Amino acid sequence: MLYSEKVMDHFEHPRNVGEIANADGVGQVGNPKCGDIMKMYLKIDGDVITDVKFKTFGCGSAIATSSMATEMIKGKTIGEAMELTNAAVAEALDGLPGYKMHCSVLAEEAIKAALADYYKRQGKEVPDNLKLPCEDEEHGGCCSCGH
Amino acid sequence: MLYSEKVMDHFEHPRNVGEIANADGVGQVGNPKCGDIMKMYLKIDGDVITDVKFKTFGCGSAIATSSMATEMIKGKTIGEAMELTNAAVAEALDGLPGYKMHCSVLAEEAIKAALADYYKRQGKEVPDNLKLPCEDEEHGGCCSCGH
Amino acid sequence: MKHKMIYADHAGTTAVTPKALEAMLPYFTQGYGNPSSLYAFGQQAKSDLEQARATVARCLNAQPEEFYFTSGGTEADNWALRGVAELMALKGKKTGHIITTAIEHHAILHTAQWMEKQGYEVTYLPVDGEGRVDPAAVEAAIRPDTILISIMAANNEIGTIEPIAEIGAIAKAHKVLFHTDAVQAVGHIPVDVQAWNVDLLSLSGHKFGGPKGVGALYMKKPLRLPALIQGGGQEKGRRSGTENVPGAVGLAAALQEAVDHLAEESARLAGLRDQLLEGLTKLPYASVTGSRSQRLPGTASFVFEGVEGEALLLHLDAKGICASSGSACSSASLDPSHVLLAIGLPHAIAHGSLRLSLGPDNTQEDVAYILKEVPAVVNYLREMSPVWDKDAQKPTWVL
Amino acid sequence: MKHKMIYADHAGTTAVTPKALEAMLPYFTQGYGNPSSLYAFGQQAKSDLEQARATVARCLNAQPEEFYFTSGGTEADNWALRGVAELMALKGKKTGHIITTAIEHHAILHTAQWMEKQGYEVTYLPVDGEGRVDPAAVEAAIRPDTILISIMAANNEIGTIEPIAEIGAIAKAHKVLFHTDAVQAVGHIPVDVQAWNVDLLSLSGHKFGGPKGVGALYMKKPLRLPALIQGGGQEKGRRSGTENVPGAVGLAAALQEAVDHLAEESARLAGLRDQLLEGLTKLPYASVTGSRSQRLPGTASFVFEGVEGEALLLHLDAKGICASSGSACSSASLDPSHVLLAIGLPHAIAHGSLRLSLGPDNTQEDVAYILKEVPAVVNYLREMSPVWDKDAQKPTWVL
Ligand SMILES: Cc1ncc(COP(=O)(O)O)c(C=O)c1O
Ligand SMILES: Cc1ncc(COP(=O)(O)O)c(C=O)c1O
Repeated sequence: MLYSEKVMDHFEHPRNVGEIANADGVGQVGNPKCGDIMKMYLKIDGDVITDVKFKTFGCGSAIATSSMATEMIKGKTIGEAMELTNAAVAEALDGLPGYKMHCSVLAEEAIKAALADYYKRQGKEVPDNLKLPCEDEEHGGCCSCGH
Repeated sequence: MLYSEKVMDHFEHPRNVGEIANADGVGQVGNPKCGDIMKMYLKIDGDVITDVKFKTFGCGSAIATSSMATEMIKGKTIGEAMELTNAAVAEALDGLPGYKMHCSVLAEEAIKAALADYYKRQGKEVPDNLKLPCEDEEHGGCCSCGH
Repeated sequence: MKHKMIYADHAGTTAVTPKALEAMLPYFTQGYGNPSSLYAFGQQAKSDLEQARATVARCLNAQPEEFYFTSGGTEADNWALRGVAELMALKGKKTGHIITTAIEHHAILHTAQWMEKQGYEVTYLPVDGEGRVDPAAVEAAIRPDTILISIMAANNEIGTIEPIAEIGAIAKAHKVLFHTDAVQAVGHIPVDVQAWNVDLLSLSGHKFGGPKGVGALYMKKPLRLPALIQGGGQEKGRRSGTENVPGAVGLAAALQEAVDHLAEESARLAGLRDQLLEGLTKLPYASVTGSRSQRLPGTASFVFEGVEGEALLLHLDAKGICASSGSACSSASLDPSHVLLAIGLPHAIAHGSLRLSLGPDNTQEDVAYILKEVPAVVNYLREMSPVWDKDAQKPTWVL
Repeated sequence: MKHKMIYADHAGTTAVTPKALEAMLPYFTQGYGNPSSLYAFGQQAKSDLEQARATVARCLNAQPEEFYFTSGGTEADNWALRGVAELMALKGKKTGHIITTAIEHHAILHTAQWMEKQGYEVTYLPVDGEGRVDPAAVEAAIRPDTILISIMAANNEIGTIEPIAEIGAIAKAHKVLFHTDAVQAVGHIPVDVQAWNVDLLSLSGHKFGGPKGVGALYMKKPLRLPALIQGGGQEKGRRSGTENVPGAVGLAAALQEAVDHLAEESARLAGLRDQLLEGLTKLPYASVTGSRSQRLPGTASFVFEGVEGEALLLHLDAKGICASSGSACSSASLDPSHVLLAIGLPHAIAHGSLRLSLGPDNTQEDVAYILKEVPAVVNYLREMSPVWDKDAQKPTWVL
């Protein structure tokens, strides 16, 4: 099969879909040209991510990685969330086909973008490791498909 | 099927196989290198071919054309036999595959060689139309396979 | 519980029809003789192979000697392009110009790109918004050094039928060789190589109820391309390899069957297809790709803004619907289909494509089910899409 | 009345085994999904295809990713030669030297000759009287610009097995790519790509109970030849065209079956074969062609002086025996087989060749019947041969 059972489970029954009305941090990455856009909403209480939601336009693995990533940071501290790597998300899904790994990169970046937004809203300086390689591009965010 | 029914009939039940002990003319054409040798024996009474036999080393159509050619000249005059063309032999067999037409040429030539031998034995000059294109080659006769 | 499977990807591949399978079966274990062998058992296989060739020729208004069996449409396409180039090279023209279109199957496009690396020049003609090539543009592109025009008879992604007969007339008038990739056309619309004035035509068995792994290249007499695959001299020396007799027999049986029922079956399919085209474009920001009038009878194709094709397919799969997004072959690529871009769609929209291609096994009930499920899935995905405005029912993007 | 048919041309082609057919059948009408499609129905076909690839790999001690399915042995052979040349061209070596033998199948020979026209130099190594290549001669032929050695594992006409492992070691030591056409070997003798040190190996399904029209090319990792047939990117982009799933599955099933029974079946066949070799050489001026010791288990091959092969075959056919004279493929050619000439036979004698190749369906009774009928036919034809001296029982020719 194309995807692991875990991927299919998260794709067919994605966790934490939706928006958070009064989010403390919102980040969007991806590019419609590439067929993948992820938007993350964070509710943060003190140091802890108390709630997280996402909306994703993208393929099966884009939706599954969004879902898995939200599960992995919910209830975690900001520090822990900052540490989340795309490899960890992919691993938690029992792997992704090679040409779909960019989706897991997108999930990592969406979280970082939302955290960066949180820092900004708080008037704090954005930590270096939350800066995305091509932050100032239009449509907000990186595009691994080359556009 | 590769060959017509007529070819197969003459191949499986060749007419006039054998030798004639006191033949009046004997001709052999072909070349073992090419995989085809035909030898014709003629018994001639006056102007008439009263008996004809052949021996052939060669493929299915070589044997069938030898057989058919002997049938076509048996009882005929020398003049009539001289007129026999390879096309007529092939036609009498309901045709031959293109790449086997050289076998019918061989049959025509075997008859001509036997008739030429008859003229020689009679001390007569060999008519021009009995002369084969490459008569003086070794192994007696032409080889359409290029050797 | 999962719904029974509805196979709506007939442009991707088809089941072998029972008749075609029945025709093939004896050749695996009984009439398995090698057609190149001398004994009657082999000659029988040879004669059955020739029968199959004659059937194919009859179905397309050609002569049996004009058909060469191949391993499929892809090989036929590769052979047509490379073969013409090699033929010309043998005549002293070591380079030259090829005209094709931007919407060809990759079997043509990748071969054309390869030929560019070998020094050939290739013009990739644009198409209009419906995916139609303009015959006048073909004529305008012809140069003194043009060695070949290769234009598909019908597009595999959007179902658009090209004006092949018009292009054929132009090619003939300019004495330029003309190839058509008719893999999607043969067995689905009337194909007449003489009326079309084509010199070369590719077809593939599994697109019309024949087996996979067998196709054919038509070469109009006296055109004879040098072999792409050389060896034992089968197929009159132009395509070597022990002949796939069951494959050729199955292809011929399926083609005969398709052609026998072409009129009624294409009318039936067009009726079902039109229901899909109308029904699914009732969704907002949903549109048909390809031509409305010049369209393969079984192929319905769409884009739905704000959703992504793969996600759509996977959800449809979960509901038992087999469909495709762009060409089946390109599903592993990250770029949206070159065809959808060529008809002028922005990338973002092209990602949301869906192709439903119907065949003999599809019924009115299937269509009703599809008409219920596709909107449900599109709405569900749009709900979770960050680029869809639920209230305004339109995408948030400005493209 | 005609005797029941005895098929003794297994080196030409084989029947699909019941097991292989059973394995294939579901893929025509049920599991017909396109392996490149996304939905589970297509992915199932993909996974079955990969299973088939894994089976093939296991049977030859290779990795699954090292096998690419093709349309047969001929395509695999063409691809190996042209692919290596193209790979080298991509690295800047636009010409080069190829080493092969004088007794290869035409799939190799004609491709090699074609490559000579493209500017490559080809050494056609001679063989000894048994058809064996001398590994030392291979080594001596290697030049700094040698890009490929291609030597068959076993010869199709005379059944001689070549010293592939020795040549493989030489190729490896000299860092020259080594291809073997193992179409006659796979399924018939143990084949181990690692022990043999081959970089490339061709095989064909219908030579060991699989279907016609499917084969494979092995490429040792990390070697990756550019595609010969380009398009939709199947087979990891190296061999495009919708995958022939039933074909691949049938090939794998047949190979597994052949390998499972290789030891006992090859011993049984060698026993029958040896009876033929001994029995038929009791005729005067009859001899075995090829090696006695290094010989395919099922292949018995001869020359009978003073008779011509086609006539022999046709008479045997009339008696229900299917046999071959030289390669099946070359039966329409007027020249005797290049293999028989290469082992030093004069033309005249080479014309009198006969190959009897046995398979699983052949029995002791078949062999007894053949041992009765072949001498009868040879004697009959010699009787009517102008080059046979009946009294002396020898040919009249001095060659
Ligand atoms: C238009 C077109 N050309 C060529 C092909 C290639 O055919 P095959 O996959 O049978 O080689 C296809 C289908 O895949 C096609 O739709
Ligand atoms: C040694 C050898 N190589 C290559 C081939 C070609 O295989 P195929 O006819 O299956 O393409 C054959 C058989 O015909 C063969 O015997």
